[in-house]
Amino acid sequence: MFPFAFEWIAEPTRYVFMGALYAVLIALIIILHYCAIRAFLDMICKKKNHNHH
Amino acid sequence: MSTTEEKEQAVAENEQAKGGDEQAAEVAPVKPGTWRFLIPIAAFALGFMSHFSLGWVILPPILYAEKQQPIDFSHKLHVDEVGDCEGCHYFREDGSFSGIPELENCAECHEEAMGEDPEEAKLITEYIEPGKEIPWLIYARQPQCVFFSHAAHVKMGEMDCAICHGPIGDSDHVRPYQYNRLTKYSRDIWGWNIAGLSKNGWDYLKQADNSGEIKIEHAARMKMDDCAECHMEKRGTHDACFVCHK
Amino acid sequence: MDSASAPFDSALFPEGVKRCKFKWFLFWVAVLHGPIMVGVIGTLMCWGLALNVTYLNNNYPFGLWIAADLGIIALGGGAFFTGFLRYVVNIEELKNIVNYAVVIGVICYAAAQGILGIDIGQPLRGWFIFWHANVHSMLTEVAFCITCYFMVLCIEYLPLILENRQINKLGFFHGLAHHLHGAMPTIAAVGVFLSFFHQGSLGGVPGVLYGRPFAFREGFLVWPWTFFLAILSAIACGPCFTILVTWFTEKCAGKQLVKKNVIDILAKISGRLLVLYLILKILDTIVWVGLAKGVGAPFSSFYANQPYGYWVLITEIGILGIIPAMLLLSERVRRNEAGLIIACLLNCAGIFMNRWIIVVQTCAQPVMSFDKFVSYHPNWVEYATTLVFVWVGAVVIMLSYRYLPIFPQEKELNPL
Amino acid sequence: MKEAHHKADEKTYKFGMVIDLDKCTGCGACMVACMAENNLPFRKDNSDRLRSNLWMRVYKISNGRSFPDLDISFIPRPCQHCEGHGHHAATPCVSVCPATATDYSHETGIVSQVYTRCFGCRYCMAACPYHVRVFNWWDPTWPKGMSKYLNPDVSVRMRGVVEKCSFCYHRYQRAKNKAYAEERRELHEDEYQTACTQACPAGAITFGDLKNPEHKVYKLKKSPYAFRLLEKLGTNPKIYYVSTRDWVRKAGDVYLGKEGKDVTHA
Amino acid sequence: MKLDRRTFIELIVGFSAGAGGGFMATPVNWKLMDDMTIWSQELWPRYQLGGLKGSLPQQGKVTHADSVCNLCPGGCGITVRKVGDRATKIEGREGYPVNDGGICPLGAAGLQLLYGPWRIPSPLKRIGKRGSGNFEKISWDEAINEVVQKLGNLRQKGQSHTVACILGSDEGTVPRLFDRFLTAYGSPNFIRTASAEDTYELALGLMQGTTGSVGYDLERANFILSFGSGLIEGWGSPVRVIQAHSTWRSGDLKDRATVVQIEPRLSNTAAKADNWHPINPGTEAALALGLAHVIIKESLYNADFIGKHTFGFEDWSDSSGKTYMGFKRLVRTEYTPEAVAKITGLPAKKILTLARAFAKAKRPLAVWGRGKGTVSGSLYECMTVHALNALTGNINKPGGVSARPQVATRSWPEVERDATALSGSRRPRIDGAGSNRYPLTRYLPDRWSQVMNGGKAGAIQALLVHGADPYFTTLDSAAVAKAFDAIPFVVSFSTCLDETAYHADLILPNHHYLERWEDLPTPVGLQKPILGMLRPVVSPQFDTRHAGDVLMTIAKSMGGSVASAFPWDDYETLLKETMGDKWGSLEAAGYIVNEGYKPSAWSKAFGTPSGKFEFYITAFDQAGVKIGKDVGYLPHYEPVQPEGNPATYPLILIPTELMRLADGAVGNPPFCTKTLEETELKKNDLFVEVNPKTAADYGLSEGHHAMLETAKGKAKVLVHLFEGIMPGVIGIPKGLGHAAYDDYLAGKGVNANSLIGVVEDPVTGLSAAWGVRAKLTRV
Repeated sequence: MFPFAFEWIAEPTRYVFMGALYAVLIALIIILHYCAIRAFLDMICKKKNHNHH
Repeated sequence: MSTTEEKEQAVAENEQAKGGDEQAAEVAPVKPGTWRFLIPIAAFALGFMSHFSLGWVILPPILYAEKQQPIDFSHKLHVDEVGDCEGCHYFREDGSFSGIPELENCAECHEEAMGEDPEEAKLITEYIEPGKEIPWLIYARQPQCVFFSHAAHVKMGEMDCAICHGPIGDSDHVRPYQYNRLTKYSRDIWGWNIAGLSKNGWDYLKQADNSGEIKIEHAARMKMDDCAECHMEKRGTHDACFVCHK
Repeated sequence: MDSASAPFDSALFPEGVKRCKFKWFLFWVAVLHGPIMVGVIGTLMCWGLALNVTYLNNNYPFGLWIAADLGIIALGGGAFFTGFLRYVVNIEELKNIVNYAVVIGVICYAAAQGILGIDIGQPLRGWFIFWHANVHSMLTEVAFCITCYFMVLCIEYLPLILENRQINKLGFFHGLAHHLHGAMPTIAAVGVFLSFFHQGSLGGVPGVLYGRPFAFREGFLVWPWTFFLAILSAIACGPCFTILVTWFTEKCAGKQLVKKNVIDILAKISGRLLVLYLILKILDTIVWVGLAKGVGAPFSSFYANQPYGYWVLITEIGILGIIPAMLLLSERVRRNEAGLIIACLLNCAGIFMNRWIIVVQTCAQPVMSFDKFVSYHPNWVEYATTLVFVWVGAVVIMLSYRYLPIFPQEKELNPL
Repeated sequence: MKEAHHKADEKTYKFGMVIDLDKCTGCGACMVACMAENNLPFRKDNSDRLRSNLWMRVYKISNGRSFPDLDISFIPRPCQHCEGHGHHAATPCVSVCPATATDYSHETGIVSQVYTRCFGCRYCMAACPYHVRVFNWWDPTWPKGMSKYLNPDVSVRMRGVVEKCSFCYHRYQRAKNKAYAEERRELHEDEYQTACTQACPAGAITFGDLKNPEHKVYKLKKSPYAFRLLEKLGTNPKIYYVSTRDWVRKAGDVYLGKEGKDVTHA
Repeated sequence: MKLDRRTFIELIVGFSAGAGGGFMATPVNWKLMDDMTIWSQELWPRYQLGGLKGSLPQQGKVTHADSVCNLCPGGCGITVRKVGDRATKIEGREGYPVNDGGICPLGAAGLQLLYGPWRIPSPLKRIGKRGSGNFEKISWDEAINEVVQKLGNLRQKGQSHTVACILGSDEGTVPRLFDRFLTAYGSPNFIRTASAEDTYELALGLMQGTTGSVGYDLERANFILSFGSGLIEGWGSPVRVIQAHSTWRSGDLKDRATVVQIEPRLSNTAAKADNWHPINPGTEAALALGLAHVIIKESLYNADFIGKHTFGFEDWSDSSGKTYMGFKRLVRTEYTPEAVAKITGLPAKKILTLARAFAKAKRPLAVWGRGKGTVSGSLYECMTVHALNALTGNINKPGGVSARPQVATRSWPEVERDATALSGSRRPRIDGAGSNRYPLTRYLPDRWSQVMNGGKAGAIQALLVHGADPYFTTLDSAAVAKAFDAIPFVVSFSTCLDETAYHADLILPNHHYLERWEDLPTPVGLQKPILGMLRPVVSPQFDTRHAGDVLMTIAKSMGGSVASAFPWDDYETLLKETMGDKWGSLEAAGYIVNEGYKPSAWSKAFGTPSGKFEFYITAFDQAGVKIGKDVGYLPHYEPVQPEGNPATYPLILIPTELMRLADGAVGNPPFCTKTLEETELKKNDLFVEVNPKTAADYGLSEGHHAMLETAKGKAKVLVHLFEGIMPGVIGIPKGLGHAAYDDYLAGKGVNANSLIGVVEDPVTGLSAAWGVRAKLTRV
């Protein structure tokens, strides 16, 4: 599954396939974290704003 | 969603505001809310540290159980006497490896006590006289799905015993046999470093080439990827499954 | 809302909608737990006593489970395709049904994975498919994409949960839901990418078996062409399945939840895709006859053993293919509720039958001349463990409908 | 799978069998020898062939005529160890295994099965047209004391995994061990023989390196009466059969029926 | 600070996230996942490997030990592969003169009998009702005492002749010990279980005047005409015959031997034969005579042999001038192809072709012995087949048939019999063998039970059984069971819990054949004398003792002349002494083969009154056999009517014998049962083979249950439609229907012997039954 695993064989199909997989996983992780961090920041900021009122 | 979104957001903010007010009332003395975000962070840090140390420090020793060998055997003494490993750990005629000597081999010399060592006395009274095989605990025993050929490695590959087994020939005492509570496999198979990152015997040997002195502290790890790594290096192929599996 | 007559959990309901009494809700959930328990018992038997409790055997390594897996995922294809139409093609009206398509998708994909978990002989080693992946295997592709796409579906489902009236009150969750909505086109695009692959790979699962002339198809790029047929069939039937489930939900809820024009868009697209699929499927059948003959397997031999006679081919392509396609193309039929539902039913049944054929009939066809044909039918354990996901799905739908704002048009269509 | 490149001194083989169906009497000794050699489990009721675990199975086939024109022949069927060729460059079962639990060895031409890797998806079974792969539908059990005869050279398989004939690969390993101990790399023909070959009282099975002209199989496979099962599918199996009976040879290809006339053989 | 809900949630979520992250950042989670996998693969209780409980087969030093297999009369050499002290595999012994490396399925599964749960762990004494299977363990001393007391009492009461022994063989030291024991003890009742040998030995004795068993030079024959012999299905020494079959199938197509099978059913042998001629069951003799007719008519016989070395071929007259009909005239007049075609159902044209092909072949050989040769058969049928061999001059020639002696061993001192022994031995045998009625026959294994049931219930007071399972293998199981019930004391020396042991009062378990020394005389059907030696390959697994030792201990405990008949310390001493100077080579090689052995030339070969091969049996009159009619002195066709009324039982049931199904004294091991076809056994029901035409007549269909009924019993069976069986005939496999052993064998199918009764041969008294009338009805 990982390029450092001994079972990894350097062949184009494997790079394409696993590359696509990792791209998808990374995209999903980025999206989730992006949204979570934005939400977290919103929460903090809003609080501040609210408290200043 | 978007049709109702704004409205809902408004509602939510309203709710939030209410919550905030309550908070403010309760912890009024200090500037409320400015440090509040530290609560989850502190909780996170606490969780991280506790489990980090759990994983690195607390669990590893619990994972392994320990047994003592039936007899405290001195390899050094015997190597001095016999000369080399093959004297006791020999190849049979069919090319298979004898492994740990049977009682018969021990009895060849120890029919009568040769010295005054209490361990030798134990060997004679508990095993040789009643003719009971010694239940040695084998550090390097592989799982049943593995086929390992000593002939291929020692005879063809010309590898030294110490590469995999470590400098066991220099030891005066046998070390305790540690095994994984879950798998029941010897700890020597997976490697002594809990991270599984311990260096292999051949790495030590490479070092030795450079420094001129061999420093193999433990046996090599003997998991599948270690086998494959060396095979790749030496044979240029990972080899088919059936080379090592049965 | 009249607080006196409102159910006690009404605080959790979406804003401005009416839901049944909690005791009735509880009653139906309890009723569904009957068959669910049967399924759980079947599952425990499979895991505890090993797979000899099924009617699978060495001639039928694949049976109902794998056929159902392929079928469920094809039907769940409505989720990605609706998402694709909504977020990528940007058909605005579909926002009114895309939430529900996601819920159905989550259920279908969870079911597919659950069934696989029962089907494999060593479930505890199931993760080997990822860890020791053989990228040349269609099943690896399927497993990876299904898992990833299931994650995508969960991410798509997540904002719906967060929009629950009470959860949404928490600022963080509210914000998260909001931002996730913003990211939805990207997520949907990722989902579409994944879905194209695994829908196709599922078609490729039997298509690559060159030892089985019944299933084998020549390749196009790295895939047999059933890969593309499977994608096409999934997007042709997925929307119909969404329509079917929506219709059934409306019947149960006793009210309209989605406007007719939204349904009609899906039905129309479905019909056109089905026509395209059928053309290619018929072409495929013609080419396949020649292909099989080339390796010594005459067409007639495939339909020589009952119950797999010629009727299979006629039913699959004719009754469950051409007829629903014709129905769905006709606007008059689509506008007629009964007509639409019959068309959708036939369409979904056709796809399911196709999946059964490419999985089970493939195993059924003896290849060696001296091989004996044996018939297979699933036993109760297989049925129970497969259907358990229908019942669980029903519970999930009931919960989602009751507590989550799934249907944006509900309030408008059913003013209090 | 990637072609394994071996160092120059590494001898490669292509092990295969030639089974003389004229000699085969259907006695079943190969099946029993295989079961005894490879630790195959047995059950109180083994009468369901669809679920019984046989690596070597002797098929009893008939020409389908009526009394007294009926004729019967036996076809012992171990794993065919397909090589695949041309368009189908891979063994049917190997390419489909999602967890790389089975592979094709370019050193020996043997298709392996690693039981601890297999998780029991059974895709390989669907891929194999010869039904050589069997699934462990039950936990294997041995009556008390019976496990004493188990062969330590072969793993005992757990439930829920697929298994199949390995050409008694462990015997190859043992033979190599011996050769290595004698500082040899190459094996003699008689050093590595499968259990069924050795047991066959009729001497119907011949085993050896198909590409070594000095091995018996090399000559035998060239018999005008030789054929392989499902030749046309392109699986390129390594089991050759020899029969002087026409209908038996024809039965070797896909779907006998009326279309069975144009059977070809290697 | 008050812990409000929100803080609580934040703490929980934060901590969990941290915990997860922290734990993920350690190696232990990966390690645990890995370990869990291994645990799940090998150690998780549900996945534990069956009864192994984690103790997987241990490695060790691999050694090979040679011995001989005695699971059937085949006597193959075996090599047992051992790992440490465990036997792990039985393989055929390379270079052994019988089987040269080959092995049969039963032999290969022998270890399942060694380590199986059917082994008898120690001496057992019956405690429950007989046949209930309830035994208690007792010590060897108690067990032997019990036998000594019982036998001692009988002897004191002057009833020593009521003790009988049933053994599977009468050759070799252990059977001879039993025989000697009876002689010293005072009983004539040594019985050998049934086989085709019974009849063949008689036929050879009568026609050739020789003692010894039949030896076929199969390997060198090039036209093999088999009268219902399951050549490749366990007939003779199974592996040896299969290897001979391969010889016939080797070489250029045109040089290959021809095999012709005469049998009403397409057995494996018939399927592998070049020609299969289905004939009406039981008419083999008629066909043989029909072939003889053609051979004689067309002068295709060996004139040299017939002219110089035979008697009774042509008509002849005795000193008084009375003319007797010769074989030639009988055959010429009675057995024209047309007449034979009518009897056998084989067209006359085929008879002609077959006869010519047989007679013109270079080295033709006609073989006899139905199936595996486990039934005695008809004397005249055997003689007609043997006459065919004589016509082609095929006696004592390469590729022919001969009477083969045993490897000579040292004889034992004469038994000094006391008065009891003398009077006891002179009493008539219980089975009537050697009596006025059946003066020629030595043993009548199928008859003793009939005699007992026919009003002589007390005739056997004690029965010792060794190396045989008469309870299972004797025809007419119900009669055998009844006879067993009437025997007050049954002792079994069996290693496994077979049917006889199961119904015994006392079991004195012998060592398994891989645990003991024993000599094994020449396997059945072999043309050269061989002596094999069973050698202990593993140490005894249970508290068992060698039957030879046990018997000698019993004898010695009885004292007096019985004890003094056994002057040896133990069995091993006896064995060494008996083998004499051969012991050295036997111990080293494990066998002795008389390679140089050649059957005598024709001029010296025949010990008949005429000194020639006799078509006309003069020995009948000498022995006092009442023949009655003239034709009775010649090989002729004497129909053996199957038991049952044709009106009630319209069909004919014949037993079929399968290579994968042991039907002798040894129960089928699980591996062999596993190899049975789906059309032979399904769950606990066996299949009978029925021709689709017959099935249609009786409304039977494939895989459905039916009731099979004969005059002897009935059983529920499954129907298998088989185009290879003659219409009107039903085939039932032999070897199933065990009640003893254990779940791997017991309760599966029905014992064919329970459906077939005994039809006594008029001359020998042996069972000539080849089948039985039956009816098959749908259920």
